Amino acid sequence: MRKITYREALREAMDEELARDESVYLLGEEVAEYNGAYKVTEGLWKKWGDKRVIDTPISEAGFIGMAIGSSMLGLRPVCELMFWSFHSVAYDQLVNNAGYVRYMSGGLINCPIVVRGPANGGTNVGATHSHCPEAIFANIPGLKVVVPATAADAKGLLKSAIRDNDPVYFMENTLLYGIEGEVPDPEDGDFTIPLGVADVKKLGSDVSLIAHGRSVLTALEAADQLAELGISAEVLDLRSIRPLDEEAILRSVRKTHRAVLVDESKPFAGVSAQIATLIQEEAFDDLDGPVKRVCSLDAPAIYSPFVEDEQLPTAGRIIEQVRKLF
Amino acid sequence: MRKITYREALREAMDEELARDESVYLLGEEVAEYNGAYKVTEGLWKKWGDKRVIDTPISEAGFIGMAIGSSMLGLRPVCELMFWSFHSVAYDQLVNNAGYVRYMSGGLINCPIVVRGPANGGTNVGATHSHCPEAIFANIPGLKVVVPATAADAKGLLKSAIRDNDPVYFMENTLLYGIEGEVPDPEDGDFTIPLGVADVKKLGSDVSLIAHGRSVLTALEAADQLAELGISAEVLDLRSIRPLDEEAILRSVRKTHRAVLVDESKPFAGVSAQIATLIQEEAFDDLDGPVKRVCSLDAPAIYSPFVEDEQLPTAGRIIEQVRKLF
Amino acid sequence: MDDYSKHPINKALKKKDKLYLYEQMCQIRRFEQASLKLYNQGEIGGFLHLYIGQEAVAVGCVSLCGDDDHLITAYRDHGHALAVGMTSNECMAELLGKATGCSKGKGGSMHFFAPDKNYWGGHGIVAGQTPLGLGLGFALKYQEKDGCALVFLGDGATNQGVFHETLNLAALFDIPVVFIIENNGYSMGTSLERSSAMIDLEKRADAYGMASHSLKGDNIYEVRAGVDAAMQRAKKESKPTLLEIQTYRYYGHSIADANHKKYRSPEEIEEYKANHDPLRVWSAQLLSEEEITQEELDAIDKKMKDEMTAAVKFAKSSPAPTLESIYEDVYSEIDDGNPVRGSHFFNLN
Amino acid sequence: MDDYSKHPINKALKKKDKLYLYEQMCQIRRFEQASLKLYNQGEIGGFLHLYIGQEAVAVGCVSLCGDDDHLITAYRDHGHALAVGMTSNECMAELLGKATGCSKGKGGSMHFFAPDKNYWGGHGIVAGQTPLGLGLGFALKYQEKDGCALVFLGDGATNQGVFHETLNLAALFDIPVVFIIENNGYSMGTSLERSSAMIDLEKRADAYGMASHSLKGDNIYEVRAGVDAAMQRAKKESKPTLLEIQTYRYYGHSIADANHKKYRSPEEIEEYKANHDPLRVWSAQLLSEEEITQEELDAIDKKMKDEMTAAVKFAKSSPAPTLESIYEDVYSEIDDGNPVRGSHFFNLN
Ligand SMILES: Cc1ncc(C[n+]2csc(CCOP(=O)(O)OP(=O)(O)O)c2C)c(N)n1
Ligand SMILES: Cc1ncc(C[n+]2csc(CCOP(=O)(O)OP(=O)(O)O)c2C)c(N)n1
Ligand SMILES: [Mg+2]
Ligand SMILES: [Mg+2]
Repeated sequence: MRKITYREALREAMDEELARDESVYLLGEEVAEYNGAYKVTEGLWKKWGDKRVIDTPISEAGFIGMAIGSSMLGLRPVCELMFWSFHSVAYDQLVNNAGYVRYMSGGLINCPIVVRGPANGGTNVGATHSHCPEAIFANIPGLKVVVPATAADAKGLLKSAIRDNDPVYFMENTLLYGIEGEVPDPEDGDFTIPLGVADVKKLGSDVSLIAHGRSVLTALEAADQLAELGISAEVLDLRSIRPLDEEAILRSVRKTHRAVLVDESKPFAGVSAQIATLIQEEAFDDLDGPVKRVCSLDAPAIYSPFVEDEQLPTAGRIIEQVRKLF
Repeated sequence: MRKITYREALREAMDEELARDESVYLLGEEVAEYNGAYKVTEGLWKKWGDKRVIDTPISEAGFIGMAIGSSMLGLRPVCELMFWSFHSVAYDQLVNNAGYVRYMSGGLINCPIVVRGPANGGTNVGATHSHCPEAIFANIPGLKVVVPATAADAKGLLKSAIRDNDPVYFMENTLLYGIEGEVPDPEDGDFTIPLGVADVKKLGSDVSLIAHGRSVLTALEAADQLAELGISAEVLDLRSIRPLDEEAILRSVRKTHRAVLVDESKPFAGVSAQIATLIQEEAFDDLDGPVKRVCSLDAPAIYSPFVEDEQLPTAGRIIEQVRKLF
Repeated sequence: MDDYSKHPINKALKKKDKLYLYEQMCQIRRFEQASLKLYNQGEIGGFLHLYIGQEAVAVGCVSLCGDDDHLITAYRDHGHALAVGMTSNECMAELLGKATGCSKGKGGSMHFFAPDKNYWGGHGIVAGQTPLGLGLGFALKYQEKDGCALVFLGDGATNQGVFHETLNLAALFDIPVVFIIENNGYSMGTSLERSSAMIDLEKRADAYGMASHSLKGDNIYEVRAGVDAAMQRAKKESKPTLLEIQTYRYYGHSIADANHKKYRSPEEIEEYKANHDPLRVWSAQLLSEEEITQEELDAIDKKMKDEMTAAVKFAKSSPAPTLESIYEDVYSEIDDGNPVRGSHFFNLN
Repeated sequence: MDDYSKHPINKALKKKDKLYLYEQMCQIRRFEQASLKLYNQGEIGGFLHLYIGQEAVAVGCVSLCGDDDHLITAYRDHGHALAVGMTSNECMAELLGKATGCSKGKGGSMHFFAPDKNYWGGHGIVAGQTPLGLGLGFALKYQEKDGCALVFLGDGATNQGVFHETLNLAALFDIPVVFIIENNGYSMGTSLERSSAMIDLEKRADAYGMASHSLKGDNIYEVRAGVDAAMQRAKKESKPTLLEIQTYRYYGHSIADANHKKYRSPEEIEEYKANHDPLRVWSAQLLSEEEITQEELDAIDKKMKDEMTAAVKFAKSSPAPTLESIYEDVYSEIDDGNPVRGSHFFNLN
């Protein structure tokens, strides 16, 4: 199959959806004339013009609120947050307006927006620019949260997100943008991946490594090293945080009887805490030991390039936790 | 011992700290001339005047940011959020500025602010006004989060929070304001309770009910009913969410071998998910069954007075979960 | 007043139109009075923010709206709701938290919605609705509709940052939108003087080169004339306008606000009631125009009182929402019966 | 220029003061050039936002500051840092992420701080520093200090809502603060015209009845004269001012911004360099004043080049932060060795 980068996969998804549905438009800081701070939207303004691809001022609350309002009248905005970290200034719009308007109106109003952009550490941009807010938004009933790890998932999930009638918060990763993966050719038909379905990225029998986003790659790296130690690790990629594929998680753990969760966000009540809680509740008797977690070390993201990588989940720390279970 | 309400206890704490330290001041919407939307600050403006008790416009990001800036120069602002729900418009200041400035400056800057106000459901004010954001802030290393359940705790913890050199987010409850409890007389000396220390509100041997805020009262109510069923429930009040008294949690669970967590916030990656994760990890072999949770039912807060109470944790649902463990 | 009565938009009004404006203001007044009574009887939860005193603003604005004009406001939303044609029944039932309420009992007083009537609510976070309203205007322009969005907010709401972002975006993108500050002089217990460095709220538009104007809100002719000009600017030039409409609320911020005679004087309230009450002003005007009689007005008032009696009865006898309904209206996918993958809700057992 | 040279605040400058201003601008220019080189060599992580072209603003402002005057800015913070007297060594070490850096390698380029020099950083979220700066002014007033706060922000930052809340609060509470918009014409790749409905940024003050003024930033005499007036207003009247200072950045938004010759013309850049370069303008002025020779200026430049060579060496040879240091500087209680109760950190094993 042809290989394209994660970045190209996202761009292709948006390009196809812009073509498919006139109500789809893109907006955000530098997404149009500048081609995107991370070049995800490169060429789309040139191709689709001012109406469909819109540069905004640095007013995240304002333009995301505008997008939400327009979606209530049937448009399908795809907002880029230059970094997901800037959710901090648009939090009210993201939660109260996008998340709750359907409920508070007794189901009268849909809010089919997508907000996308990178949410990750590892690029030495410091604490304010390294938020991984997936748990914070997945906590809100009414929102959907998706975190793709591969180019194919990025494309297939983004297309589904744009077609979804609920708000979908789509969290990418600057360190994945350049990574290539196999993605079906558009010639072979419309390629989408439904939200809410986890993906076994590697089959295994001794321990389940459950991850999302770039941590999936870290888990795969750890799985390779574990194989050398004679431990067969299964790697389950959640892909979608809410809806969550609880069945896939339990299926894997019931098979391996051990779980190590890998989660780049901070440990206190992060996604991994939710997964651990689920597993211990639903598969208590299947477990050979406690569910272990590997998260970012619990301090604000440090700048120093000499240490930041060590603050994130590493294969070494995953292996350490796995070994505690044997 | 004398009894005063939770509201009076808070007021007394602020009054005493205003007297003790000239750098302490209060600010927020309607805190001064109006005496506070929930009358917590009643009389303080009259007593302390314009300089120490300040009414602000409806600019939460602006005035909380101002408070943070002033704290860097040594003041000790106590900000009232009329509802903690309005954190949504001040999120950036609360997280990036208050939470991270110490870290990003390599420890050069302290930010001794308190932000306080009610965070609860149960008063039929709908989804936008019923946020319980304790997990969202406890997720941020650099912040402290405190949720008192009784009048004495309210007073003792608020005084400690004001003296603390780190930002402390203090979450009260409109439904507790009018509840009386025993609080030591100021004549008998300075009364403070350190952050980070949980409190056994009721001793028991068969199951640990672990809660914070008003859920502690719900847990106590359930414990009474369980006693009638012959089940001895211990009720542990976390009081402080970050720092968290992990030892007290584990001590209780190691004794009772069963835990039901009661948490008014939403279940996905809430505080209770963190506690469940901790217990299963650290006390795996002590558990007779999975850790169970009773949270708010997982939808935005409903308005209807006919159903909202049922959306919150109830004694009935606690008992149901406890019974599953026997 | 005479001036405004001669404005073409007002001259075009037929007798029945004028009576209908009276009926709508009357409906709002009587609805609010009925709800106040219910609130005091403990039948309504949470907050209740009455629109009494401000009726001419919502009614005047809505009277100008066509099929492609849309409205959005804050939590003081009953007046606009009734003005767009929502029924007293569904609104009263919502206040009581009943399943027959406009939001099925999920929104309450602050969250009335009627998208079928171009009414996008009812929003509880101060100024949070302002970018949504901008988005309505944006969508109209995008879809090449011949309409505009009316975005209501309070005087206190002008001090929320998102409102400024919204003003800049509206002017920068040439969005057909009219921002209407219903300046009733107070945000809760805080007078405009104590919350805004400058009380000329229309001046907030200057920083964005946006047209702005200040109007008196007790006079429905003036409201219609001023708002019409702004709506024309939106529709013909695709340009936003900021309007400040001076008005007053007779009751406290919400009914829980027992202080409201402390932060303002009883005389101030009485002065407005005596000289600026929008219903009085309008009925005097109608009577002075001589084509309308006091009997006609009384009959309208009677009709509205009866409507409220019926609405209260409807609301009281309506069923409460079921517990199961808590999980409805969260995700469209589930409500629409589409195939559902993964768990959308947690800790259900 | 002549006008401003006669302003008392400028006439009071001695030769050594004038040379020191040159030295500071030179220090910033050379520091930025050295850091650019290191960035291109891959020695610096994340972003690098250079101050080259804007030197006269920070240096001019700081030259007016006394013991009770405080500064805060955004992520383009190296210039202000050096101007307040932070050493090239500690700043360069911070860029390289070393333990000897001003923020111990924790903050990086965007987060330089020196509270001991009244410098409150270096903030990464656009406009997020503006209410903090207001708070500094608030504290000065509260503590009855005879100082003011200088709050720097970019032109693009004016479109963040929190800045408006801050302006209103500053005017409402009469806070001794000066807001300084360093208008370099662009926010990343977006020109002011494309992001702001009105490009007269000083007009943003009008909505709050705040004094405002626009200045040219290439001329340090003009900067000093204009900022001094605002600082006096703050100190004597306890009133805020909004200043717009026109300036320009020669490099991209950050060094990662490879596009910067697309969204603006090379001619535009060259025009500024040729006619408005703050170092050139200042050296020409100094030479024209005849008391200063080219040799003196060259000696200063040489000294600064040497300082940077030493700083790079210092930074490169400094130790990296330890892994344990990740958990330091999070909670003061722990760092201060106070009794610690409960767990502050999670999932440590
Ligand atoms: C962000 C936010 N802060 C505070 C509140 C609480 N609050 C609700 S209404 C109100 C006053 C608003 O006054 P104004 O905008 O003048 O509208 P009015 O009530 O006069 O119609 C306040 C402070 C809120 N709902 N949202
Ligand atoms: C809230 C927020 N949104 C977006 C960004 C990304 N960003 C960083 S700097 C910048 C441009 C700011 O331009 P301006 O205020 O003019 O300052 P300058 O870079 O010209 O000094 C943007 C969009 C950010 N850091 N914070
Ligand atoms: Mg008002
Ligand atoms: Mg700029």
